Amino acid sequence: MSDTLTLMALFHGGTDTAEAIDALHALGIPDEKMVVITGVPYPEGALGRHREWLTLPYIVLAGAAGGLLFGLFLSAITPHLYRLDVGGHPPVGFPPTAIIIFVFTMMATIVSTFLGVLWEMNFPRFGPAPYHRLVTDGHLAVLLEYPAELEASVRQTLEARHAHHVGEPERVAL
Amino acid sequence: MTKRLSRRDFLKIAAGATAATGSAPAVRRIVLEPFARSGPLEDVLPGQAVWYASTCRQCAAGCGIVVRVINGRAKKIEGNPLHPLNRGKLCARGQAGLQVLYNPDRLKNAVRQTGGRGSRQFEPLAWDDALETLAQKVSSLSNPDRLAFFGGLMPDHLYRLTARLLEALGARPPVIFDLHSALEGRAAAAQLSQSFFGVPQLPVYDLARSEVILSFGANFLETWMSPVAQSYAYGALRQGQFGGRGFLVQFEPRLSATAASADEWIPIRPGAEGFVALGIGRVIVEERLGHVGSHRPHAVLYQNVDVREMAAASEVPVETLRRLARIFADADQAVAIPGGYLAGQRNGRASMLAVQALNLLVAQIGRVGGVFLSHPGLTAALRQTPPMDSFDRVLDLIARMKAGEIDLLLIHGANPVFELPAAAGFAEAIARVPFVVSFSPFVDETAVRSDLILPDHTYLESWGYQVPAPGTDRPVVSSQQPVVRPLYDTRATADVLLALAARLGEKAAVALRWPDEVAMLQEIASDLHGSSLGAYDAETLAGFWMLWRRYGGWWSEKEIPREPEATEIVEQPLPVVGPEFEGEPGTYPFYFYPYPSVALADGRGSNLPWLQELPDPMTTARWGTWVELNPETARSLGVGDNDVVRVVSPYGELEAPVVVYPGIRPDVVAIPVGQGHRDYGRFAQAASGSNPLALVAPVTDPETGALAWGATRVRLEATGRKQPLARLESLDGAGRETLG
Amino acid sequence: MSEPDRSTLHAPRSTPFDERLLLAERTDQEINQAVLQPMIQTGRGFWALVTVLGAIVAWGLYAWGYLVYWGIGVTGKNRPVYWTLFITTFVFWVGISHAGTMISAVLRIFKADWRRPITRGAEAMTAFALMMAGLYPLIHLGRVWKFYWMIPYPNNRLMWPNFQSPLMWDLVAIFTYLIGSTLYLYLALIPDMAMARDHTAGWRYRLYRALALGWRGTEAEWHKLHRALGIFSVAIIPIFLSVHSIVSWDFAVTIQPRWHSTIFAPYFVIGAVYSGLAALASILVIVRRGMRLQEFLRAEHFDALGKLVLVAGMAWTYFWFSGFIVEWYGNEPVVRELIRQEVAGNLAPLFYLQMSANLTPIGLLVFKRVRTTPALLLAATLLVNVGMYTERALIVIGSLQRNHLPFNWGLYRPTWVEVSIVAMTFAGFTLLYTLFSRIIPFVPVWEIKEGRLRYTLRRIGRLLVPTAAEIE
Amino acid sequence: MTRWLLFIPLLIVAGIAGGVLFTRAQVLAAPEQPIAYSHRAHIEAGVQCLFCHPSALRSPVAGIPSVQKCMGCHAVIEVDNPAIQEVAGYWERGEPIPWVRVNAQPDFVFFSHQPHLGASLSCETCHGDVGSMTVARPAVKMDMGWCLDCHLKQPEEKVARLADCLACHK
Amino acid sequence: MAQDVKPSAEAAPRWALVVDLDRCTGCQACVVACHAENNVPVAGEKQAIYGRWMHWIIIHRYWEGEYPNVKARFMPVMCQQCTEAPCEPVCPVFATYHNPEGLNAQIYNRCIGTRFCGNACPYKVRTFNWFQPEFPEPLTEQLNPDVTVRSRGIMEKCTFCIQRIRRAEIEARAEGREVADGEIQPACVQTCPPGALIFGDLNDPDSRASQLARSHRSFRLLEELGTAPAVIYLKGGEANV
Repeated sequence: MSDTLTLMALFHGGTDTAEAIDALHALGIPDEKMVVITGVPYPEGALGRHREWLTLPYIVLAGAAGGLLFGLFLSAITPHLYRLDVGGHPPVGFPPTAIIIFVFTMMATIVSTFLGVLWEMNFPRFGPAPYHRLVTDGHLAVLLEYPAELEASVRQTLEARHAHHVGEPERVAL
Repeated sequence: MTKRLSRRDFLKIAAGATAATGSAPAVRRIVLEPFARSGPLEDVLPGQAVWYASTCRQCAAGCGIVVRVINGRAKKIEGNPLHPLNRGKLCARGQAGLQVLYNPDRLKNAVRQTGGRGSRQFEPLAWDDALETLAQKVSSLSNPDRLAFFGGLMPDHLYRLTARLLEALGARPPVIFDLHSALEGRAAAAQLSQSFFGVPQLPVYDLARSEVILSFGANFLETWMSPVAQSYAYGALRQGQFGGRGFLVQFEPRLSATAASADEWIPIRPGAEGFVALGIGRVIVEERLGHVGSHRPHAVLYQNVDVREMAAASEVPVETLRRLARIFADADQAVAIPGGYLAGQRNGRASMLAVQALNLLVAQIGRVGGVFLSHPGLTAALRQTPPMDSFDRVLDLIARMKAGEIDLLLIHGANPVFELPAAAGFAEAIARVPFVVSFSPFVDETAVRSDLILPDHTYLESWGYQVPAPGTDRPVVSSQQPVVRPLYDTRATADVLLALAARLGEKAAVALRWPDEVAMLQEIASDLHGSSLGAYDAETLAGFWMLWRRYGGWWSEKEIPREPEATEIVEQPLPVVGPEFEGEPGTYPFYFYPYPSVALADGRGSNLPWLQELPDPMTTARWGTWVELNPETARSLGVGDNDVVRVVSPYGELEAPVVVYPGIRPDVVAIPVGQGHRDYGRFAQAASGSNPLALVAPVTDPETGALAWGATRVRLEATGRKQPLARLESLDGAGRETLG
Repeated sequence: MSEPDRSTLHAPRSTPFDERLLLAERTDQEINQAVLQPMIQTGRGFWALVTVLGAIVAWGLYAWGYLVYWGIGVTGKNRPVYWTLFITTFVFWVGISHAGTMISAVLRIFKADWRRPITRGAEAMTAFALMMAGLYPLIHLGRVWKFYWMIPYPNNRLMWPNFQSPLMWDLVAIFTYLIGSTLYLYLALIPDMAMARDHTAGWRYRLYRALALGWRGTEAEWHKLHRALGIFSVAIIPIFLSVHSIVSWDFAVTIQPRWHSTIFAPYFVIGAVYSGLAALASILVIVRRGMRLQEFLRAEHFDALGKLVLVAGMAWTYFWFSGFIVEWYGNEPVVRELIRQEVAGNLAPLFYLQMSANLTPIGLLVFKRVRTTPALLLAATLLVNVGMYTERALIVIGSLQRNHLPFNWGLYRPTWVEVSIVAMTFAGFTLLYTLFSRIIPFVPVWEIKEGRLRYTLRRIGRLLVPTAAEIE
Repeated sequence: MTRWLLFIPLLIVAGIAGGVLFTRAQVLAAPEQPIAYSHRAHIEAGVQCLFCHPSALRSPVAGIPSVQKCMGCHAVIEVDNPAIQEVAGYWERGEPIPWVRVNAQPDFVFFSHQPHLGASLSCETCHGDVGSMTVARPAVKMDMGWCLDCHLKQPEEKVARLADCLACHK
Repeated sequence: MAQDVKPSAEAAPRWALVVDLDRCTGCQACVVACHAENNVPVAGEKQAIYGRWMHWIIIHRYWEGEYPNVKARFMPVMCQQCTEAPCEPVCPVFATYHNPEGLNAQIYNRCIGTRFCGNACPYKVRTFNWFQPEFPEPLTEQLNPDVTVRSRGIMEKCTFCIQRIRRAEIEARAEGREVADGEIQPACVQTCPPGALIFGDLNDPDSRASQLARSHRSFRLLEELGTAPAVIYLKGGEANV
């Protein structure tokens, strides 16, 4: 294809946005070329787009496994590094081991979830990115990329759906 | 090398190996060394413990001790395992001796009190000047009789020196009094022996091998006579011979630790012990109990005794008397002990006589498990022990001081201002004496009232010897040697006296001819050299002297019993004398019972933190004075634990918190002696407490002249204040063992 | 977005739905402002409060220094009462911390919509309470400068901590819970940080920008955030259960009479929830007043919260009774003694205070009027926390005063040091919370907006009924 | 913005490392002695360790020889050496020489030379090659890890006793 | 280096203390002996009133009955050196543990002062250093160099005089022999005048301690708790056979 243009449009309501997106699909602009930015989490598919796949669960599972192993090391291995008997207990007893393993597993789960999700959103990212402050005031922004020849029809489509601030996306330092 | 090793091995001793009865075949090994006066022993290594044998001076018993010394510092006191008296054992007070040595409140040199007596402003004084002043004071006496020496718990050699010196100067012999001995009734006991056996020597009661013991006010496990030896014997009495178990009956108005350990405690009316003894004796005679005929010749003793009267007077039911009489008479070994509390009554001698007579009656005098006298053997020569002076000599001295007949007063080893009943007026009397010199290592109440303090060494720094009284089943002398070099610029009083004599010259110098203390001791010890009896001997005198120090004394290898002979006094009927008390029963309804604390003894221990913190066995209280009341008494008075009451006697009053004490007669009020120091160091002064001697009437038993410290009546007044007492036990726990 | 049909807005303001309508008629912008305004304009009152709290904290720190310098002896502890107010307050704070997750995680899972405005307040409470709780294991150490020996790190001594010790379980559990709740709080905060970033300037802008991590609000971000929060809510519930169980085992694993009990874990957990929810209610009432959040924190929230407290209270009573009856009936000597000490002995005043302060609110909260009237609710919930604190004191201190050997019993008297340090943590908590409320949007704006999406008002007959859409 | 954050852990690590090195240097530094005493000189002169530190054989501490001991030899040997004259000075004044202790164990550790020499360890094992030191300084940082290192290498049947905390802690 | 130490690699003794209540007279000699041997500080009146005393061995005194038929009994109580010690597992830093000789060890310089062991101990025989102990000069001269002087914030308790045990063992090993029965005597045992305390090895059936432990009079304190103490009491008031 020839050169592509990027453009951002703001909408008032979800309905308009959804219709606009459908229209753009009709114009042959795929989902990958569109980014919808909202101040409110819209329910899955409210804007007629399919969900994307996540690696987060795997990260979490891996983290949990790591935590479990660490807990196992602390509660079951370290007592043998310097053997000291206490209160007639065996060096490694089930209940304490269970507790330690459990807690460390959970700790790792939590931490890996957090880091995982940051990693997935590749945060922190403070660099300038296409964005508009009105988003957090309830406007919905659609950022789209399309071949130059569709220029007119795209704009026309957007106008029809009460889009405003249509134009070159301003790159805001986030 | 080999030579040294062999010498070292020579006195490798097995602690407790000498144990006669049932204790472990212990082989804990320590090496005893003689103390070197200059330079370290050539084979003492840094960081290695050395043991020196010496003698405990915490009370008059004279137990042998060994002291663990590391790098020239005493670290621990233990009983001397070789010593036949205490056999490696030691009591709490003996253990605490270290804190006498290392007491932070010791005087570091001779001082003069600059701001006048009681000002507590001391300025250091060079020993030469001190001696000069002293010599000058002595020689400037218009009449040697105006010199008085007040002694307390003195080592025997020092007493000999003093006596000789005073004699040479033409002064009267030293007055010896210490409260602890008085509370033990040593003076009275000695006089009893004098009249009963013809020798003024304290009898030994063979507790270990006795089956039945009737103890009349003898708290022999805590503070009476020789507690360690007696406790050791008690152990044997309990679990000693072949599972046999002796039977112990304690007659006491207050349940002491001894009574607690007894099989039977009979809370007896104060002063009525004699009646009980007479009653029991009478029963034995009447019912012809015991060994056939043994009592016949003694029937006369009890001819004017009526059992019912005795029972009534002592509030001990006749049945009890009969029962005990049977038990006592039927036993093969049985002994009756006239204790210290008897001597503290105005009928003391009569009561003690009655008790001692019981031993005669059942023919236990000189028998195994009966009553002995310690055999002097070769030690006889050394036994110029201080006579246990009775209280009337003290009163006499006080009178002379008050009358201004004393110009120079020397005080050693005693703290009369604290120890004497306040009403005796020593404090006022001493103010009338122009010049007072104290030899106390501490600034105690008496030292504060003196012009000069020439501090003696503490006993772990000094030489000496002592013949234990009452001693044990064989001739014994305990020797005393320094275990560390003197910490401070103090000086042995013996050396001071010797130096003084030298300065005075003339008869004094002749009488006290020795260059120093040690020379004198060597001479004395030499009396024992070459005896076959001894546990050891050496070819040379020097060798003997070394062993004498190593062993910590001299004693015979084996037991030498000495059977006392009863004098004719026991052929007349025994006197029946009732007690008398100071104070009207109407206004002063309670008998006052001051008793020596197991921790502080008569108060000399109260500057030692360990002893201050030591719980009283019965009340578990410490760091203070308390008033023991029978629960019933407390209830009627509307007071409980920790409520402060005022105890008032005709002679004084004090305030102290109450301990509700189930083991005391409702008509008796008991207060431990020992607290209430105004001087005598930070620990003694820190403790909240007061001195019960403020209440005691300065009266004596006319027969013995001993202080009748139990002959005062008091009344109680609730103050409405509360003062928590440092108890070990929880009051909420209410003395229960379990909650079951 | 479902804009309610304008005609209904002029309905009279008396029907209970008006309050909901209030939000419904606000634009997002207005909501942002409503949240941001009180944060930004701080009155004199605020600074006065901060100063006072700061002073108390400073004094507490001095007391702590005093304690470290002179030794534990400056507290009222003795033998046998080795643990006292410090551990009591520790247990109390850990308890408080439980409501946070209770609300946000459990309710998020059950999609209880009324949770939305109060989740953040709850999570913040958890985090801060835990910070305060976390201080005590340090404060009560005899040699606090050696605390790091409890941290497992390789060393040439080959020595590791003893993981058989409940204190180690405590350490890791509390730490985990602190991390968990803090991250949880922060994660849900990111979109609001972005919102704040877009509406502020100056230092606040820089702060929010940093905290927003460059959030834009793309669908992908929202989606991932939701997933993460979902996992969090699931993961944090077992932690929150385990933490207080472990705290209870500090006591239950010893053979100290009264402590040695199997019911302790659930009993402590439910007690924690009870006190935590109550504390949350009190805090919300106060913050609502202080920050003029009446629009967001409304009667129905307090009503629901009140019901939860009520239920927790009943559950607590049940657990307390089932513990007590066994002890009472068993009549085991020491326990009998302990019970006597509480019911008729020297602890009686505290015991009856505890029981009345814990049971009365249950009676009160039955009435909707109490639940929905801030003042009354505040009174009731404060009462609960007085009761729960006393209860912890009785468990920790009361039990230690008695043991198998009556000879060893003891009594405990608190000293100024302990009181100051305890006061320090209360002031510290309040201080953190106050500052927090001025820096962080107290109500989770995006969650409210999300909730708003789902409401429509339907007219049924003469009634205006809110209906929520059943969407994922 | 984020780059700054990176520095914090770096600083911490650097701080810790620096601290460790510093303390180590402190521990292993040779203390200032009142008299320039050289171990090397004496060892080279053929003096055995145990000649001056005999108590190591039978007592917990090796001990520092008394002035008397020094003068035992130096009354005749090296008398004109200024250092020796200093020693003589102490001897005449009857003062002990204020030697500064080189190897010390903390108060909570029980250490006795006797059993270690009994186990036929040589002095050098722990004190390093003192013979080559002019001024004695600690050869190793005598910490618990160092002790254990040796104790755990002992024969199996002894390890239980030697690894027991109470073997060294009092 | 994972070095797993077997607790009984050598034939380890099991030290035990037998307390013959029939001999005990409550004389408190053991208390002072312990203070002297183990550098046990003195609390002072104010602290003692508040239950802050430091004795490692105390003598309980129990009352029975009412006046005049009242009886008092003594019971020395020191660390019972439990086999199943409740105080051990609760320590987060292994400051207290069970040593191969069956002793309940307390490593002072490892202690961080959680006082958890104090709560766990049913006998309440552990004492805590509430303040920095004071030994006004020159009382410091007395301190036993074989025993640590504990600082503030540390738990301490009876050790059966571990320093004496160790010294005897080192001596014996140096001379290539076994430690003889009775050779080891804790300070309290050494001094006890009536010989109420006997120390010995329970694993040696002939030691005096284990003989006495087999007596029909023997019982253990709070036996029902199952802590299996190494301190064995002999009931008072009756003959041995």
